[in-house]
Amino acid sequence: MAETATRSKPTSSGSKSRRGGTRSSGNRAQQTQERAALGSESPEQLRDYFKQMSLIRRFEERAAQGYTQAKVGGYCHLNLGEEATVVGLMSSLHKSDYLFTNYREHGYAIAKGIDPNRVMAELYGRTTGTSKGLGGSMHMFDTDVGLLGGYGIVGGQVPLATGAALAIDYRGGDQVVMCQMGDGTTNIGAFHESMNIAALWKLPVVFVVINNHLGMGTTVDMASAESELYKRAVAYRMHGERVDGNDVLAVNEASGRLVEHARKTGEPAMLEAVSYRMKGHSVVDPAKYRSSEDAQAARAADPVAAFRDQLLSAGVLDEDGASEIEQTVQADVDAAVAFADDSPHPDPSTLFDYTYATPVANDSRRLPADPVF
Amino acid sequence: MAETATRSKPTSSGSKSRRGGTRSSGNRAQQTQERAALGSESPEQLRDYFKQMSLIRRFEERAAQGYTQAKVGGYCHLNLGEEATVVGLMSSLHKSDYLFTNYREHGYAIAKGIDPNRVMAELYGRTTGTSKGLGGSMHMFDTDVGLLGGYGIVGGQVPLATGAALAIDYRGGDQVVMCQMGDGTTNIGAFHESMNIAALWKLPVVFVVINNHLGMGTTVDMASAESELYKRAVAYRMHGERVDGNDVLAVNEASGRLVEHARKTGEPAMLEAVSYRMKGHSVVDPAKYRSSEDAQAARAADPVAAFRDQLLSAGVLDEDGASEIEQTVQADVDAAVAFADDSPHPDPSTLFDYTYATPVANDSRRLPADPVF
Amino acid sequence: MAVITYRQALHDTLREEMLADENVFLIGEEIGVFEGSYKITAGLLDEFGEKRVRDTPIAEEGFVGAAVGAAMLGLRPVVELMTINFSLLALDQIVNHAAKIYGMFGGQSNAPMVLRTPGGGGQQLGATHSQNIELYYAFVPGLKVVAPSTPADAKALLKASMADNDPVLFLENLALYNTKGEVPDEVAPAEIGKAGVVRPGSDITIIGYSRMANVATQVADQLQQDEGISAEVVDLRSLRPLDRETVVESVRKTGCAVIAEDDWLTYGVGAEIAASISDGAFDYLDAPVRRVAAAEVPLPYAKPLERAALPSAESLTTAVHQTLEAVGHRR
Amino acid sequence: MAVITYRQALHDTLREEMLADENVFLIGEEIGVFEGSYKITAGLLDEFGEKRVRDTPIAEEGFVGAAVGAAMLGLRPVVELMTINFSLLALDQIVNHAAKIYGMFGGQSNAPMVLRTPGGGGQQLGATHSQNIELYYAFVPGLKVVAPSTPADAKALLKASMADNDPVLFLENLALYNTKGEVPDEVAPAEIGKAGVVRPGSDITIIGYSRMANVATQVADQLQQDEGISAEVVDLRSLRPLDRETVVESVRKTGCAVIAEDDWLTYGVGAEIAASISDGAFDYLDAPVRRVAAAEVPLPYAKPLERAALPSAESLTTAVHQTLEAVGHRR
Ligand SMILES: Cc1ncc(C[n+]2csc(CCOP(=O)(O)OP(=O)(O)O)c2C)c(N)n1
Ligand SMILES: Cc1ncc(C[n+]2csc(CCOP(=O)(O)OP(=O)(O)O)c2C)c(N)n1
Ligand SMILES: [Mg+2]
Ligand SMILES: [Mg+2]
Repeated sequence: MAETATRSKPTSSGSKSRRGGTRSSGNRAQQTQERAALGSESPEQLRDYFKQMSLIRRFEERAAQGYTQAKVGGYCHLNLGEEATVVGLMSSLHKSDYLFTNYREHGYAIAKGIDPNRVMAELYGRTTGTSKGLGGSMHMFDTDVGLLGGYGIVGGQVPLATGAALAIDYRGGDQVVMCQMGDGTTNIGAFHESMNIAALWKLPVVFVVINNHLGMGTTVDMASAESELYKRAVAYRMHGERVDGNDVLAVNEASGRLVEHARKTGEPAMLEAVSYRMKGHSVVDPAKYRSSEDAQAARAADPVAAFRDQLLSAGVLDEDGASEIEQTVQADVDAAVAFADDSPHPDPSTLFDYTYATPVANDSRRLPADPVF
Repeated sequence: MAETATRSKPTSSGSKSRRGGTRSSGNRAQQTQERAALGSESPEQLRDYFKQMSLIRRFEERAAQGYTQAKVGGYCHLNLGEEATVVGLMSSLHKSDYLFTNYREHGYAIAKGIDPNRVMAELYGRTTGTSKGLGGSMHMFDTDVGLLGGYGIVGGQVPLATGAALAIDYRGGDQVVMCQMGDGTTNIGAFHESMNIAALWKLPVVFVVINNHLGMGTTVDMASAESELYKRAVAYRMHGERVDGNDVLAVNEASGRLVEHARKTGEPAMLEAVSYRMKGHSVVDPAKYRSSEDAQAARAADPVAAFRDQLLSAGVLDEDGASEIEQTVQADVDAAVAFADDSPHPDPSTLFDYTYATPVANDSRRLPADPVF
Repeated sequence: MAVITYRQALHDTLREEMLADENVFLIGEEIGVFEGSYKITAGLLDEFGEKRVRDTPIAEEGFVGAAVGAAMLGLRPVVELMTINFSLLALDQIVNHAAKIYGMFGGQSNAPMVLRTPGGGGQQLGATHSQNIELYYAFVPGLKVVAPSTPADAKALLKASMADNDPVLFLENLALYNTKGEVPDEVAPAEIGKAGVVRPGSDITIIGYSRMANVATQVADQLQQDEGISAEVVDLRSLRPLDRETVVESVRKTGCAVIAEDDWLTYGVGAEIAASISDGAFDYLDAPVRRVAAAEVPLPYAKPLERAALPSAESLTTAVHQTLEAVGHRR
Repeated sequence: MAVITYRQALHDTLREEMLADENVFLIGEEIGVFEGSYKITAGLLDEFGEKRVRDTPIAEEGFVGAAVGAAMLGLRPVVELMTINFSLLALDQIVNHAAKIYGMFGGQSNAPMVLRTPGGGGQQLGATHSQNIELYYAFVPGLKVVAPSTPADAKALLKASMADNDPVLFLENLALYNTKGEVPDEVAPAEIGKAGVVRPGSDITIIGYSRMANVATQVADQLQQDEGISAEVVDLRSLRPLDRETVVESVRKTGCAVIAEDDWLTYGVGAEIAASISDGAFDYLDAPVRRVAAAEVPLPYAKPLERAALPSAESLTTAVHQTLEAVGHRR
């Protein structure tokens, strides 16, 4: 899917948000207007975006359920509310482009092209998972689609992504690296060091900041002296811009433009996508700290519902078509759960298989009760 | 000295460099003009600046000599070429204000008010030194004058200085913290984290970046994607400005303004002072990597010679007066060397005296040959 | 005397000390509005306000360093590092700065601060969120490191740490927060640098700290009950300074020892304990000192692998049995 | 066979491997224009250009992490960290990332890279610039740590490290750079994870690594010459994996051991060695294992204090004498 998705969008109106959907299905003239607001994307493409967004929505809801059922352990951070951003970003990348993310990456894994079965299996800690069950929710990886890892240390992925871009530059490849991170991540040292290095060495990496207004319970204003985060790019003479993260088309346009610029010139950029985290920081977080206005705004901004409405209004989709898509993704997610549940747990005998890539003498392979001698 | 030195300078012309000196002593009219270029400072004050700058110059030359004689060990980084910046900055602080620096701090220690004897004694590793000989060239400290340490880890002083400002804010004091650092330091994570924190929490700290064009052998352009370093303040909605670091009066004016602003409003700021490092990174560095233009520019910019000329041209000082000052500081430095040389080395029996402020049970006080039991 | 959780003991102590000394303030990520990742600081923002309970950006190096700087001016910051894994980001400020302030400047300044942080694995948090790296601090002169295992010790040691004029790394553990224990109404500050014999015995010595001291006690109780084995349990309580005397004295009596630790075996905290015992009880040891520790792998997420990798009551019991066998102990 | 310095051996190896494999590149602070703080990389920028010899900003976390990311795509970065003290700033990228890449994702990626960095004290560089914190790396599964003490070993181990598919911390030492030794014209890569008996003997085993392995050999030679004492010297060479067998085998023969290390004693590298010996040679040891290590203080600048704090040939000799006395060795 990713290969077909790179478009330049000359019809851009200058406004970065182009969502026009309303609940009323309206008359013919209104429909034409709504269609225009969707730009030049083909109906198939638009429906595919909707399908992907719906898939991520359902997937995450089931992930939460799996967590409640203790099928999923550890931490579990969801992309609920960020589906438009995720799909908009991923559809702007080539399959051969690389992606580094934080721990909130289930949706990215799916949209970059990993079979949802394997994503769910990773959450279930099974050998069929994206990381053979060794990573879990936070640490998905797939060489084939270029997902070079979800990382749990805030900011940890940023130097790595910069280094991947360095490797591309070193070899003269035409790939691009995308480095996803959260708003809270822009305050940590690794962000600064890497932005500087990427700009200094002109490395083909697009830093995407998902501004979901919160890092755990901390608002952007509480954490960042410059709360318009894209403006921080200026400290590195880097291009930065902000986009409405609830608008899949706007995200796709902006991201595609920056990615292709990076591909052509080797220059990095920073994109801030503004959306909402619909639920708590992770599945266990009831988010009591959240102001009711904020929670209300998050609900109102629901990008999946809005895009559905928009497609209906524009006549790209009718109620039946929408339901059909929703049933399909529901079935896909059910299948993923079944696949995960049926997959084998890793065997304890494999515990020491992945500590070193090159075997060496005297490596310790001792279990807790084993003696040293 | 520091208390008297806080001046607001309403005559500021808007230009940040106001050096007018030339080698020709000129006629009366020219002298008046030269005098005007010196602003409203009293002749005593101007002569005192010259004296301090000369003292630092001589002191550093003797420090280098001491190093060559193996009286001084470890690393030894000099302020040669940065005297105008050092004196301009320090004379804008109250004695009760706090200063944190990097390892290139001999001049700051002196200009903040520590007896040169004690500064030299520290270089000599004697008990009479600013840190009882435990710190050496990089680690001077004096509670009385508010020098809260020279630090050797690049950027390490920046969080500390921010924290000192936090303590002032917490207690409601009206002191200000100055945090000195080099150009190369603006690329490290701690800089970013601390600038953000200081701006976010509105802490009374002035971050001063000494842009001497080099971090060891690395030019600013090689290291910083934004080479106009003061512009980086914008990423934190912080005020930033640049000043000619070879102009003691300009530095004093800019620094005084930012310090007083911080004192009144509690708001941080960033000041970039541009000057040159006349010699190698440390005494042992022959600086072979340096371009001849750059080395030439550094020599030409000599702020001590220039300020001398300027005072002569303006009639604030005559040749005799200048020589007298030079002889005085020479004598001071000779005395410092004698003092250092005559001071006792720390006794090995004191090795364990400064590991813990609160004694505890079972603390290890073992020398290398001592058994554990 | 009340029975409260380890979490509650920490919370109460923080609150009491904040009431007693206005120079004490809390600083860290998500400790205020979010009430703490593990809810230790719940309610304190409301009670004391933003000045005393300071939520920070995600900037470990920056805010830990700020705490050091504030401590140098006489404030008494208590830093919460969300987990010890993230402390690596602040290590330079802790090891190169906090630990050196007193010595490097010849005693002119110091950094009276507490760094509270939990270690722990066993919750499927994966390789980067399950580490036990207290060794990084225990190794460093200028720091003190304490690691309480019970609510009462948590209170006594936190009090002592907050009263101390040096930087203290206060090790907590995710698995301990909900554990309960008796805490006297009045708790005196503990003496930092002292281990405790928390369960007397004569057949073997089991040494642990933090979570594994608890596991050691459970195992000892079980062994007594099931097999009549009398195990003495030493809880280190302080990793730096290390109370070698108490440990060695116990082993001189029992003649053998097993160390229980949550960190990796090779170079782990237990290495020093084993080395010290082998030295100090050289003439008394009837068998080599055994260490029960984590398998040396990046900890996997999947439960069966995680379970296999981490020390437990079972693995400790096995090691005790084997050691007793080696010394010819008759059940 | 030529006699060259340790510095030269490193330089030559880097150059040879760069010529042999264009995926190899050097990255670090001041390694190009400045030619390296300790001149290991002198001339390489001129020969290979900026792409292969990359000067970085002062941003340890950033450029080490960039090297990890580049290694994940198959490049073979050799990072120079100016001194091991500054490696603390990059620890998160090394411990939480480089060391975990292979395991955390189930073997799908890896980070073939070398982190070269010198430890060392004794040059009056003060508390923050004189540390020996190789322990921080030796402790971590997923990393390999080697510590050559001679020019020949430096070459053989650097070759092996550069050929290895895992991140290798390559420990150098300020005091070793100018030391000389014979290096064969053709050097095969060493086997990582193997210690070496570098001087055979029968009365006592002295174990060291990096600078202290050299000191151990000198002391052993001197003891032989002056007193006819036959000391066997084991050079660990690799700290992770650790070759316990070689160490223990030697001690089983000699019956006693002294460990010589530059780091702090408590929890230092020697603790694991002592624990391992006490375990593996339990029935052979005639006296407790002794450790000669640095005094546990932030290292002072002043020479008399620094000298008192650091291990030396004298302190090692004392410990050997005392150990031999304890075992009743007759001179
Ligand atoms: C270095 C570090 N510090 C703290 C944490 C704990 N933590 C995990 S997620 C998070 C908030 C991150 O916020 P943001 O970057 O906005 O990402 P989001 O969760 O909103 O996607 C924090 C503080 C961590 N994982 N790593
Ligand atoms: C974290 C860290 N990395 C590297 C070094 C080695 N180092 C010492 S000074 C220096 C250059 C600093 O340049 P700058 O900040 O411009 O200060 P200047 O020396 O010019 O005053 C470097 C790289 C260090 N001390 N700390
Ligand atoms: Mg966020
Ligand atoms: Mg500089």
